[in-house]
Parts: sequence; C-alpha cells; structure tokens
Amino acid sequence: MSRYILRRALRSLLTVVIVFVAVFMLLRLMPLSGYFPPEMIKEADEATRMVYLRNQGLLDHPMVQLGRFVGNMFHGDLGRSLTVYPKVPIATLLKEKIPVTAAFGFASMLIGIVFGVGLGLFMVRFKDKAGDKLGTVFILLVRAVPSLIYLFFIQVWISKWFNLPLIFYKDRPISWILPTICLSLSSIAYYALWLRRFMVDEENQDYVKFAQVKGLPKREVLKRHVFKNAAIPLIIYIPYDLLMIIAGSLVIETLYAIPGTGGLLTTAIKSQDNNLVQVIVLMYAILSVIGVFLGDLLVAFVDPRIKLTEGE
Amino acid sequence: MKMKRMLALLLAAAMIFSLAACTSSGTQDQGASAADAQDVLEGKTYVDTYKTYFSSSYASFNYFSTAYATVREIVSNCIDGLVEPDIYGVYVPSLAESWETNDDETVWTFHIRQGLKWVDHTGAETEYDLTAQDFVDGIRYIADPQNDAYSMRVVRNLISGLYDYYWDLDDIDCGDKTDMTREEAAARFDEMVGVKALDDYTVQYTLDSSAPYFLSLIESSMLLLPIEYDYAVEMGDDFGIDNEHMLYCGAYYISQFERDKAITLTANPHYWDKDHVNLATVEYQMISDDTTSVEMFKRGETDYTTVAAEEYLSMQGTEWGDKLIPTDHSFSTNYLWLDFDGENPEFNAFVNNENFRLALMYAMNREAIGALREPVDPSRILRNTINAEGAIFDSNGKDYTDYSPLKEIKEMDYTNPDLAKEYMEKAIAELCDADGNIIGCEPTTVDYLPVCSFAVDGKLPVTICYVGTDDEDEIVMAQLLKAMIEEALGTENVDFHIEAFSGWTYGTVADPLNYDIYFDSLSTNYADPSGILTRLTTDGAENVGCYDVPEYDALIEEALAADTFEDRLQKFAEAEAYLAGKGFVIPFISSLRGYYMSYCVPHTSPLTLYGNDKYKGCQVMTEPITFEEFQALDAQYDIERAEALKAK
Amino acid sequence: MDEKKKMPAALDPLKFRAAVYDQIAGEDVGFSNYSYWRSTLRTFFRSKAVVFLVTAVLAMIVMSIVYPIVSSVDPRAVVVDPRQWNLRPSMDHFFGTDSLGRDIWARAWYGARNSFLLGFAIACSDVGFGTLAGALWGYNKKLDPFFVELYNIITNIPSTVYLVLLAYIMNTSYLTLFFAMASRGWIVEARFFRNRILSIRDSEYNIASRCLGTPMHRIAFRNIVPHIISLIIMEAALCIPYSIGSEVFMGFVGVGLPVDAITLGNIVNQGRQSFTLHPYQMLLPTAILCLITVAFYVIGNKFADASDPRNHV
Amino acid sequence: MEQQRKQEPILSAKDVRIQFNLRGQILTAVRGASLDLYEGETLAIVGESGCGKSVFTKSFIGMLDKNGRVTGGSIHYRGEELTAYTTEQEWLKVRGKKIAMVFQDPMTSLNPVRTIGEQITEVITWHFGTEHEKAKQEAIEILKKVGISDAEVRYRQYPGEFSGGMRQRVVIATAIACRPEILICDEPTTALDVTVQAQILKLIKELQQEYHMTVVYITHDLGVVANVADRVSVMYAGQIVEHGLVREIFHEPAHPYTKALLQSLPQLGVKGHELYSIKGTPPNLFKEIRGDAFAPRNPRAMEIDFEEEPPMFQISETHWAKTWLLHPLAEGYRAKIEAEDAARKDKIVPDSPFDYSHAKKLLQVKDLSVNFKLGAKQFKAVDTVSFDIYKGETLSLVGESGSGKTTIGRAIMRIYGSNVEGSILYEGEEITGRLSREKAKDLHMEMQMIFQDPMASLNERAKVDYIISEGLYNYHLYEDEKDRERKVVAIMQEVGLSQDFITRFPHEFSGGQRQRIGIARSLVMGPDFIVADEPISALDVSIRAQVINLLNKMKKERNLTYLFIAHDLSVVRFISDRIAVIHKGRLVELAPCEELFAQPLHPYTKALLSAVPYPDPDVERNKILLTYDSRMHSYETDPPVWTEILPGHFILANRQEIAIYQKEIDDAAGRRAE
Repeated sequence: MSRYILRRALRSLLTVVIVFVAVFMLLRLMPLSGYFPPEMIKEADEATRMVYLRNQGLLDHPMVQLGRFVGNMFHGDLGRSLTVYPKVPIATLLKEKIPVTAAFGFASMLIGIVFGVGLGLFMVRFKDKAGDKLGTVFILLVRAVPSLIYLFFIQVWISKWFNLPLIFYKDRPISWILPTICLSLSSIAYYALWLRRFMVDEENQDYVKFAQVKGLPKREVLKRHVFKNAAIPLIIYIPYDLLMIIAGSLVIETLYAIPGTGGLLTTAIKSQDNNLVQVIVLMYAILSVIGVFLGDLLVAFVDPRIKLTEGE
Repeated sequence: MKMKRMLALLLAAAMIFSLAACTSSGTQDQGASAADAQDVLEGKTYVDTYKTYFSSSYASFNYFSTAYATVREIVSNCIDGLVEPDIYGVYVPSLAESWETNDDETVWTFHIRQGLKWVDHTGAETEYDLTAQDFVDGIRYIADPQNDAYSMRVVRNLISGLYDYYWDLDDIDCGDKTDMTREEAAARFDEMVGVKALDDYTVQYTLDSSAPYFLSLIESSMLLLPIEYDYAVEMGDDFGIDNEHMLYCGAYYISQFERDKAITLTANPHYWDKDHVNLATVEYQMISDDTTSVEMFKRGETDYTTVAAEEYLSMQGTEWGDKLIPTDHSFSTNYLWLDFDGENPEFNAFVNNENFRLALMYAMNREAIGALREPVDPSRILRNTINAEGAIFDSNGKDYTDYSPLKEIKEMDYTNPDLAKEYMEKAIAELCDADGNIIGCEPTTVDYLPVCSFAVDGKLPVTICYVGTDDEDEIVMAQLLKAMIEEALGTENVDFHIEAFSGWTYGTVADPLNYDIYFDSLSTNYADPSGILTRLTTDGAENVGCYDVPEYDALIEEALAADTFEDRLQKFAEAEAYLAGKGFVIPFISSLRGYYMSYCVPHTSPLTLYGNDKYKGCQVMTEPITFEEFQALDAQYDIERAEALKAK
Repeated sequence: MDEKKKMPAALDPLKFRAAVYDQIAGEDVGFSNYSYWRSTLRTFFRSKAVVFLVTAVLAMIVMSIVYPIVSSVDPRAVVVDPRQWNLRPSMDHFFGTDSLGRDIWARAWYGARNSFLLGFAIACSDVGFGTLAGALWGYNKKLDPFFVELYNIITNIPSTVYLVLLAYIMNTSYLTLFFAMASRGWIVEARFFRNRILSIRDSEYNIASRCLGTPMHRIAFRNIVPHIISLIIMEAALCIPYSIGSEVFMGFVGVGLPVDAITLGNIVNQGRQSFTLHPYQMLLPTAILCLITVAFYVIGNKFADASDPRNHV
Repeated sequence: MEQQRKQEPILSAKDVRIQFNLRGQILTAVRGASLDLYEGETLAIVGESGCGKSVFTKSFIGMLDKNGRVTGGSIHYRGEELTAYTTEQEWLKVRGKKIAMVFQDPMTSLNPVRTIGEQITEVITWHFGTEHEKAKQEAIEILKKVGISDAEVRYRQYPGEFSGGMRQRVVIATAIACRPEILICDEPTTALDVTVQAQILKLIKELQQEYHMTVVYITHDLGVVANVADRVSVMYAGQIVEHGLVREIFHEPAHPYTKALLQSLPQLGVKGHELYSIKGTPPNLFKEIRGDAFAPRNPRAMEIDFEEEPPMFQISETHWAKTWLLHPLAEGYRAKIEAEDAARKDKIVPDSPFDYSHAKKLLQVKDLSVNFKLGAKQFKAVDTVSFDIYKGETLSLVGESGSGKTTIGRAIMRIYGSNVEGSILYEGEEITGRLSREKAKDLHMEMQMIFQDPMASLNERAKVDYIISEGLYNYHLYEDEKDRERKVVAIMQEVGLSQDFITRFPHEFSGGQRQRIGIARSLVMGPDFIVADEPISALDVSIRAQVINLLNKMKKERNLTYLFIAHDLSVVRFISDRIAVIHKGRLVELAPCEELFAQPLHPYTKALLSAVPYPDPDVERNKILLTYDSRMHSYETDPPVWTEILPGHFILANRQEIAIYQKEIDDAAGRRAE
C-alpha cells in the first residue's frame, strides 16, 4: 500500500513540476509592453519603462527568473504581485480572497450534493413520468446552455422579482443567496444526471433481480442496494471538486462583484502579472493532483472490489 | 462585464467626474437668477455619507508609483498638496499657508502650516510631524529610480538637477556608471536637486524654466505631494499596499479597506480645515458593469451613476427623467494621428499634401461621430482645437482658445463633404497622372506587422490603413469614419481599411509607425498650452507621426521666449492654429461621456480642473438633484466664479 | 391431468404415415432482419422531441449556409445616419438593428454559420485525433504511461490559462480560438475512446483475427471502429455545444475573437451590454444560440441511448 | 422421494401462455405449458436454451421482464391464483417467503459492495422481523449449514473474496434463509466447474431433506437431471412435451424429441461413428406454430404432426407424452420405428483405436511456461508443461476453469508474445519468438483456432461473407473476387450452412450456426492442425452433436489434427484418441482415452471422473463422490517428475507416488488375469 502511495506521489510531483515550468515559459512569450496598463502607457516614456522592468527583474534570462522564483518559494516567500496589485505580497492576497470563494464554493457544493442527489433519486423514483421529464429539462438547460447566459438572466430578472440586492455585500446575508444558488446549479445538474444514469444502469443487474426474488420490494432494493453501487462512481470526484472550490467561478464572481479568486487568474494573465500567475497555477496544479489522488483513496476505501495494490 | 480597456477608461473617467457634479462649471444658458438658487436649496435635508462605486480593481495607494487613475482620486482626498483650488478654481492655501515666487517664476517658496501631524489608518495622530522636509523627501523618493515613480517626465525636466540625478542613479544601477557608489550618488541629492527646506516650515523649489503654471502642476501631478521618508523607508515595499501601510494628512483617511470590494473614507478629526468637511464618510463599492450602476442608483445602493447615451434616451419620461444631468466638459481631446513617414507609399504621398489633409478634415461628419457618445446634443462635445476650451485663462480672464487665429478654427464647421471632394480633386491633380497612378509610387506590400500587412498597387484609390484597439466603441467609431470618408471622397479615390488589433499598445503600434491613421487622446493637464504644444514640435515626444513643421517650431520658440503671459498665449494660439488648421493633427471631439445622476449639491467641492476631485465641502442631499435645480445653482455659480476670477 | 380436452373428432388414418422430411425448413431460424443501424435509427427517431430538434438543427444549418449566399444585406454595413441605430424588430429588420444600425437578423445567421464552422472543426479535430490517440493508447501497453502523464499535464493546466495565453500570444483570430480549444479537447476524447477500445480489444473475435494474421490496420478499421462509430457520433455532437459555450466564455473574458468577427458568442456578448435598454438585441440571437446548443446536446445523448443494443426493444 | 404420493399438487400450472413484444413483434415464449408440483419432490425441467423453461418458472413469482406478460392459462398455488397478481404487494406474499429462486451466475447474484452477512440477515429481518443480533446468529447458522467454514469471520467479508462455488453456497443460504416452501434453481451449477457442481448438487439434496422443501431444477444438462430429479418434465418450444419419473424418461422415452436428446449425448455415443444429432434449429417463436413443434426437425414425423397439435397421452400412472405416436392409429408406425432403432443400435461396432506405432509427431511442446504480470506480482498460468501431438490424432486437454488449458492453446497459437518460456516445435521447427513474415504466413495457414463462445467470437458488425474470407484477404489466397466467393460458398456448404446466409450479420444466427461459421472461417485456410478451445461447452445438447459430427467429418476428409480443449471428461471421451488432464497449470496425467477411463491413476483424475454427471439415473444414484485436495502431495523434498509409467501413459508424480501407482497397476493386471 505505501509503495503505491510513494509511486503515485512521485508521479504527481513530476506532473506539477512540468505544468509549472510549461506555464512559466509560456508567460515569457508575452510582449514586454504588455506589463504596462494600456491607458497609462503614454505617460511614461521608453526609458522610464525600461527602468521599471529592470527593477522587477523582468529583463533577466527566463531561467534566472525561474531559479529566483523557486528559490524564494522555498524560503516561504511567494513574492509580490507585479501589475494587478503592485508590490502587494501574494500571500496576503490569497489570504484575503480564498476564504470568500471557499465559503461560496463550500455552500454551493453542499447544496449541489443534497439537491443533486435528491433530484436524481426523485427522477429515478418517477422514471419516465412527469417528474423525470421535468428534471431532465432542468439538467438539459443547465448543461447545454452556456452558463453566462442563464446566470445573466437570473441576475437581471430574479433579483428584480424577489428584490434581492444586485451585488454581494459582506454584511448583508440576503445578498449571499443568489450567487450561492447560481454557483450550485451546475453541481446539482451534474449529480442528478450521473446518479440517475448509474441507478438506471445498476437496475438491470443480476443482484437486483436476486434481491427482489428474496422478497424485498423494489423501493427497498433501490434504497439498500442500488443506491450504494450508483453513488460510488460519484464519490471519486468529490475530493477533487472540494479542493478545486478555490478556483471559484469567474462568471459569477464578476457578475456579483465578489472579491474572490474567480477572476484573479484571468486578470493576472491579461495584465501579465507573472508572479501572481505562477503562484495560482502552482496552487491549482497541486490541489488538483491531490484531489485526484484522494479520490482514488476514497474509492478504494468505499468500494471493496478495488484493491490499491493492483496499481492504476 | 466585457473587460475592455475602453470600458475601464470610461468608468475611470466617470470616477473623476463623479465629483464634477459638485464642481462643474457648466456653460449652460444663464436662465434662473441668484434668487432662485437660494430657494432651490430650501427645505433640503442632508446626509453625511456619500456612496459611490469603482469598476476596475485598483492597484496600490503608493501615490508616487501608482499607475491607475482610480486610486489617484482616493489618495488626493487623503493627502493634501501645498495648495488646492477653491470651489471657483482659484488656488487657495492648503498645507502651505502662503507662498511667493520670484519675478521669472523659476523659484517658488512655500510656508508650511505649523503643528500638523501625519494621521494613521485609525485616525489617530502619529508621532510624525508634517514639516518642509516631508516635501523635500517627496522629491528625494521619486528621484530614486528604484522606487518606480511613474510619469516623471514633466516634473523631472522642470525641477533643476533632478534629471541628471535620476539618470546618474540609474546608470549606476545598470552598471554603466562605475566611478562612484550608489550611496555617494544619493548623498549628492541636496546640492544637485533644486528643492530645499530653508527651515522646518518653508520649502523652496528652483526650476530650470519659468513655470507660471506651477500651482496647477502641484494640483494635477501626484509627484509633488509630501511623504514621511523614515516611515516610507521603514515600510519599504509594503508602503501603500493597503490602508494600514500609509499615513494620511488630507481631509479623509482610509478607515476600512476590502480589496476589490469596498473602501470607506472617514473624515480626519485632526484636519486643519475640518469644519469645511461636510461628509463624515465616503463609501466605495466595486461593481462590474455600468448597467448595474444605474440599476443600483435606482435602488438607492449608490448616490451617483453615469448614464450612457442610449440609456438617457430610454429614461426620458420616466420618474428618473428629470434627474438626468449632462456631464461637464472634459479637458481630454481625441485626435486622429497621421503617419507622415510610414511604409505605405500611397498614403505617404497624399498625407504630405495639405489639400488631402483638408479633404480628410472636411469629410468627417463630426456631428455623427459626436452622436455616438452624446445622442441628445452632439455639438456639446465637438472640439476643433488641440487644447481644451475653458481650461486656460490669461490674467484678465480671457479664454486662451478665444485668441485669434485659434478662435476661427474653434468655431469652424468642418462638416462639408463637397468642399472635401474639391480638396481631394486638387490633391489628386497635384499627385497623380492622367490615368490615376500616383507619381513616384510603385506597387509594394506594406509590412505593418504585428498589426497587419497588405499590398498596394500605386494607383488610386489611396489605401488608408486605420489601426485601432479591439474595443467595441472604438471599432464602431472607426466604421463610422470609414463610411463618411468613403462617402465624401468617393470609393474610387479612397480605400479606408480598418484593422482592430487586440494587442494595441503604444509600443506595438504608435512607436514603430505601424499605422496610417490611429486615434488617441491628449489632455490639457495644467493651465498652460505648453503642456501639449511643446510635445508636438518636430522632434517633440508626442510627434509620433514624424511630420516636419519648422514654422510651427519657430512659433513655439517665440511663445516660450515671450515675456508676458498674454503674448505667450498669443504665440501659442498661432502655433496651434497652424498645426490644427493645416491638419498635421486632426482634433475632433472631447472624450466627454453622456450624462449622470447624483445626490450631490453641485458646486460645493473644490473646482479641480486638472487634478483629482476632492470631497471637502461636498454636500449630499437625501434625494437626487433635478436638472432645473442644477441649472439654477449652475447659473448662480457662474456669476460668482467670474467675480472670483477677476478678484484673483 | 385430463387428456381428453383437445382430441380432434375424426382422425384420418392416412395421416399416420411418414411425411416427407425437409432439411432446409428445419434450418429456418426466423430471419428477423434485425440490422443494428436500422434499429438504432428507429429507436432514435421514436421520440418526438428528437424529430423536432433534428429538423430544427438541420433547418438552422441550411439557413446559416444559404442565407449568407442569398441575402444582399452586409452584416458589417455600418449605417452613418444615427436614426437607423437600435431599431426595434420590424418587417425589414426581423431582429431589429444594433447600436450601429447593423441588421441583427443577418448577423445572427452569419454568426451561426461561423459558430457552426468553428464547432464542426473542433468536433472533427477533437474526435478525429481523439480516436487515433485513443486507439494507439489502448492498443499498446508501452505508450500507456506516456499518454497518462500527458493527460494529467494537459488537464492540470487550468483551461483559462491556456485560452488567455494563446489568445495573447497569437492575437485573436479564428485560428487561435480553434487551436486553443482543439489542443485541449483531443486528449480528453482520447481517454474516453481508450477505455472503450480496451474493453473490445481482448474479446475473442479480435484474437481470432490475430490468429488469421489480419494486419493491425484492418483490425482497427473492420473490428474496432464499427463498434465505436456510434460513440464517435455522440462525442462529435456533444463537442459543438461545448465549443460554442467556450466561445461565449472567452468573449466574456475579453479574449475571444476580435469584436468585428461575427460569431454568436460575440453578438450575445455585445447584446448583453445594452440589455436593459434593448433586450431584443440579446434575446433573439441568444434564442438561436440556445436552440443550437440544446439541440446538439439532446441529439448527442439520445443517440448514445439509441445506439446501445440493450435499448433495441 | 421415489414413490409418488397420490395427493393434491401444491402448485399446478395449466395451459400457461407467456408473450413478449420484442422489436414491435410478439414472441410467444410459452405456448400452453402445464405442470404439477408435489410436496417434497424434486422436479427437473429440462430443455434447450430458448425453449421457455426459465421464463415459465419466473412467471411463478412474477419476475417476468417488463415487456413480457402472462396471456393465458392459470397457476394455482395454495388456493391462490398467481396469474391474477398485478401489484407488487401481492407478489411479496409469495416471493421469498413461499417460493424462492436461485440464479445461474453466482458472480453477479450478490451485491459486490455489501457484506454477505448483511445480505442474508436482511432477508430474515424483512420476512420474520427478528431483531438484528438474533438474525445475525441465524445467518451464521445457515452459513455453516451450507458448508462455509469459519462462518463468523466470513460473515463480514464481501462477495469479491469468495470463489464461484462458495458464492453459490451463499446464494443458496440467502434463498433458504426465509424458509421457502418451493426452491426454484435456474441452472444453478452451469457456471461452475464439474467438481464444484457435484458438491452443490449434494448440498441442495441435503438441504431439501432438512427443510422439507420442494425443489424445481431448470437445466439443459441431462447428467444433472439423472443425478437429482425424482420427476422430469421435458420442454420444447414453449410446451411441456413429456413428463414422468426419471427412470421412465431415461429408459422409456416416448416423445421423439426426448429420444433424440438422449441419443445425441456424446457420453452414450460410440467412437468413430456419427452421433445421432437433431438437425436444424429450434422453431421461430414469433410465428404461430401448427401441429407438433418438433415435427420439422423429426425426420420420421408423420403428416398429422404438421397439421394437428397432439394432445397429452398417458403412458403410465406417472408418465405422459404429447405425441401422435401414442395415438392408437399410430400403433403400427411406432412399432416399425422402434424396430429400426433397435437394429441400428446393435450393428454399431466401436471403431479401432488410433495407431500410434508409425504416426509422425506434428507438434512438440517442451517445458512450456506462461506467466502473467498482475499488478506487482507474477502469476504462473502454465508451469513447465511438455507433451507431443501426432499427425491425425485428437488430443484432448481437460481441466477445470483457471487450470491454464486455454492459455496453452493460445500459447501454441503464438498469441502471448513475451511472457512465454520453453519451446514449441511445429513439424520440428521452433515457433515461439520472432518469425520471418514468410514463416508467419505459413504458420497462419497451417494452424487455426476455434473458439468457445459463439456470441463473442464473431465480429457483430461484419457480414458472414467478410468473416469467413478474412483469412483469404490477409494472404490473398484467391485469384479474383469470383474465386473467393466460390471458396466461401463451398466451405459454407461443407459446414451445412445455406448459401443465402452469406449477406447476413452474426446476430441473426443460433449458437450452433454461429459456431459452424467460426469453423468455416478456420477451415477455409486449409489448415493441418486446429486448436479447438471448448468449441461445444457453450452449446445446447442437440447442437453439440452436430458440431462434434462436423469436426469428426472434417478430420476424416482433410486428415486434420486436433488439440481439443474441454472441461467435461465424459463429452471428450467420444471424440478424443488421447486425453491429458491438467490441474493449476501442470499436466497431471496423459493417457489413451479408453485406458484413462478404465484405469485412472492420479487422484485428481479419479476425482474428476467421479464428479462428472453420467446421464443415467442408476449409474448416478450409486456413484460415490471423490474429492481431491492438492495438499495431499508432499512435493517439497521429492519434486514430481513427468514420467511414462506405461507405454503412452504419462503421470506427474514423485518416486514415492510412482511406486504406489505401479502397485495399483500390478494388482489390476492380477485381477484381470483371474
């Protein structure tokens, strides 16, 4: 078992390193003039701009910059933001932003699982009847229509009907409702869809027929046997989704002006804030690798059929 | 929200003008008399907090190195300069009780108000006193290249010795200068740079050239503000990253700061002029989209909102109809820059011909372009002069733009397609042979990479490559320009081709001359035409088009050498008329934006024409001000302002 | 057990002698001419919703191809006269005009065409490379670690980084958008096909083919591909809503196609700006966009169900 | 349960009709079947696949698929009319409590993610409401009864940790946990190995006595029927065509189908002569069937059989049959047929055994080992096996599942490239490892393989034409298109398939026909040596005979050599010249066919022979069951050697064991001498 974990950890580390270096090099391809905010570019002449770039060490050779960045990281200094929040330590940035996004993410995931599984069971219960059709339409809309569109309409219309505040206010809990619901929509659809599909697949397995023959009514069989089998494939992704909450949703955080990490990565890239991009990409890579690994452990723990020593 | 450059600029501009509501000196018709002004304000109840918003996330509070306009406005309420304008725009004492200058206005001495202390983010007085040394240290801070002081050009060329000191340090940093260590070079600051603290409470600036406009420079440029040097050195890189790493000496201090979300300014209890401060707190909320700001205004979640042109139309007749107030005029002017020395042989031939440039000027239907931003009354935002009107006044109150020959250009109505056609025919006659190929111009491929590359055949129609950003409003305007010019001059003569280049930066388009025409703006940011005009000389920093105008240069020399301010303005007016009249640069509209609604009483806070607006003195009512109330107060204000200007 | 029940009245004794034995009749196995594809299509078209959506999609595809050829309206034509701007939907402008007087009806169909082209191109590249890589990955064990590592890397780089970086480096054009999306999609499809191929690879009829000495490529095309054709079609159908969704997202992030490029994503984003003033400018193009994405999503899923032999009841 | 008590049946089904709508057509799976079940007896319903036997019994507990329903007849059980049940509540009164069912595949009958203990106690608490702790004890009790050692520990384990046999014991434990009155076993041992099957059948018999249950066996294996049944009902095309006591059915079969079934059993066949095989395939149940369903496949059917459906004729108190032969008018015709059968039977004389004296060695396998990498650890599927195959003979390789017999077959066909050790010589030349293209081509034409599962060995999405000529395409063994077509049609004729099947897809054929296509595919290449990997174990009894006859015919006409892999010794006896027995990857015994049956030496071979069910109740009833445990050998010190103890008779044993076997041979010889 531990040999498996060690091998798995090494491979994950390799992945993270490759991702880190790949993004680092890609960032170096961006034009130098991109480091300056467009509207203020005329005010500083060429020479002053060069001074600025040299101060930030952006004119050194990429490998030198990589070495310096990694060196700092090992001393626990994540460096400072370049252009998005000049000179603000990235650590404080993350400390401020992650809790906000995590709070929303966690709440929406909870709602997602509870309502998603509820909807999934409801649709299986009333298979091919009205309830099932309604659920399918909901899943259809949430997964097919681009998220920006229905989120925009929700913000414009629903906030008016229920006169909820348009944007998020830290001190007014009523303003938290709408963003959380928007955020949870896609996970509700995800869990409902897959639970229904797995339940339907498991339903015509032999052990279900045998359980019925034993004298258990269909409802009991669904509850005791089929549900656990159907839930296992869903559990694999829960650790990953849990950790990746930090990524936040760019669309929702922009529409509701939530100061989370949703748009942070994109803004950082567009204003070429190399330090900030590096730290975020590294964080995402590590978290997703751990998420996947935890997912495998969790399944091995829950599903007796899978033994870890069998390797991937 | 489409994260566009133009939208960010728009909201940034809106930020600046959100205070304009309280200060605007609209040039509307006089209408109601002073008496009405009094009864307008009868029965108004006031509130002591003001809620407004900002859009793009701002950077840091380090006012020396910050590059973002949004932050400047917040900082200018927290850090006072030596002088500030009163509600009529007349410079009144601020941190400096009094000041005097020598006769050629190259040496300025300011007497600092005594007993003031720096305040921290909780509003408590710190042990640091505000002394003259703080102003000297301000220059010391920006003089060190390591501190990345931004847009240094004007101040660096003005204060004596600063230019050499700055580049010495930089040469040492990049290893070009090795004859002394950095510490030695830094130590030479006091004897090299023209700023001295004569005693604890008097600071004297010596300038390289005469600067009658020095006070307006203090107001607009952030680089002449004081700094508590020991505190800044102690903070190091953390100076200004948030409200706790800063000291305040202005009307407000930043009491609550939530990055990307909310900022609250609270009145500074130890402020020397605190009884003129009516607002206890100013609350900023971040919002993502301009449509939401109107919605939030209607729901009372903000006390101010800009209103885009079309929105204005749709709100007519609703309960908000009478609350819409036209924004004051802006000092930033939009120009078309022409490339006199580009790769495109066809355009080069024509652009150096005055007739063609006049044809271009007359082909532009400026009303239509204006209507894009101001559908109700487009003429309000049109402008034919390079410097803005209502910005620069001579000693007896005459507006610089009223000096002839500039006055004629200002009032000229250029929308005249047939005249444009005539000039075009003349230009073609001079430049092309009988069957339409341009003399001395062979077919080649024009390489404007990374923007674009295209082939030209050396024959009519002339290929014009307009390069703009990928911002939606600018694309819309470019397409409008194309339609007008081709309609007026005829598609057989002109082929107007638009290139929306998303990677548009000064470095990729303007500097390397990768364009035939591009659209940009410059603003008059202090009370002297030289601010812009000196940069437009043949070898001026802004002469991106590389035109060659010896006559213009001569006029500028004469203006600079003029002994009185009036003939200085006269010479500048002639130079500007020459440049604009002959179409070396084609100004056409101001960057003004639509309308706004506000709960502020107009003209109650300082009239900051160039710099950033202040909340000091601003009064906020419990319900929004209506347009008639605004007009009544505005008329009254104009009368008072004229008297104040005369009395100065 | 009463056996009297069905004794026929009179029995003809003559019948009690050997009848002629017909071997072939014995072989008749009840030929039910069940063919996989006909049955798949029959199950697929049984649901009315599918029939409606398929016709709707076909109509839209035809319209988006025919309209640009037939119509004289230039979607980019800017009208100088401000009075023509922001007209409400009317007879001469079915969807009205946008902030520059351009006809939204024409733009919608030009946009639909471009979005379709982009969607199909991405679908082909994702599914095309996906199948090839999936086959390679599934077929020989040596390549497995390499592909698994590649999959981890590509999926670990957050998609926004990818899209934004590429759009900035190669400055926005159709090619950039295509390359940004296609360079990620194929590995995900490859993994999907690899799992399917693994399950087929070791079945007995493949071993039989290897015993007969059938070369690898024929095994791939005659033994493997026919079994995953229905999956390929399903994945292709699901690629299109995904690509249109990404295009809208990239437009929102400000990295999508240049503003004057006409795609449904851009039109919707532009419409969103002045939604409170002119809702129709966004609502109508959005209706088309949603119809396309929903239609392809449903078609993809329904086809997957129909192509599963278990459902051929 | 021998004697038949004259009292009311606890369950009687009368003229039951069950129909399914499949792809828009109506399939009549059961066409008026009738059945009586008496208290405490064991009834076997025997019939080929598709005859409706399991559908019929499923209707007793309302477990029909969702597209099937009972459209006629009645099922009386304890005064209740089961066909009237519609809601689940009604069925729950019967299901589990009164009538329980056991399915065929133990691997999938248990929920893999819940402990077996839970799955048993669940039934007890549900039906009897006993509280958990007590139910747990009861469950452990039952587990012990079904023969599961250290039940307390196994209680908490998951199905994944049990072997096939053990899982079937758990399934049976679950079924009887709710004390049913009737236990229906739907092919309970088909998926198990012969030795395990014998133990399960013994277990069910014991439980029946202890719990006074009535057991219904559904099977297609007449050997199992002979072993367990008191009464037998023979089912064909949705009808019970004959039912009676087991001795009556086996020794005095009345219905032509029953007779044909018994005659086509390989165990009863005479070597060298063609087995009696039922031609054609079961009728198409989509169409209405007139007359006797078996008539089209019965060469000696009467005209009446095609026109009128025969009623049930009574032969004895307990023996009924549904055939016109029993009608008085058919008296003469029946006598004539029986005379012909008798005559044919006694003139058959067994063929002479294969002459090995000057036979040439076609294939030599020397110390062959095959090991697979399963995750981290190595798994040795085949462990130093050596044997030779002579040209023209049929060597059978018999062993249980997982013994490595299929792996040897595939190793010979060079499918496992890297993990094969040892050498395989074909006509003297080494064929493991890399071969030149030319050599590989010859080998592919010389050696061919036939597969076990007819469903999986044909490419579903290719037409028969392409499937058969795939080999031809590979090496372009034809001049032009017409020549290829001619070759294909010829080979199809040879395997007994009609020409117009050429354009159809595999899923339109029955199991037997698909297997014949597989054979045609191999033979079209004109091979000399064929590895037949369990070609008949997935087929029905009547179809098996066809395939075996076909293989024999091909061997005679084309002078082929077979390596016949199977798991059922009795079936193999008819076809093979020599038999090799394999256990856990090692050959334990190899001998000429008759000698192995006459004098098995290795304890495993003996256990195998005793476990194989023989289709005759008298033989089965007084057979003693031997069990083999590999721990009985002590090979640590004295490793076993593959020695030829008698000419042509090899055995795996160490010196000590050889001495014992030698003594056994001498005693037997001595006895024979007296």
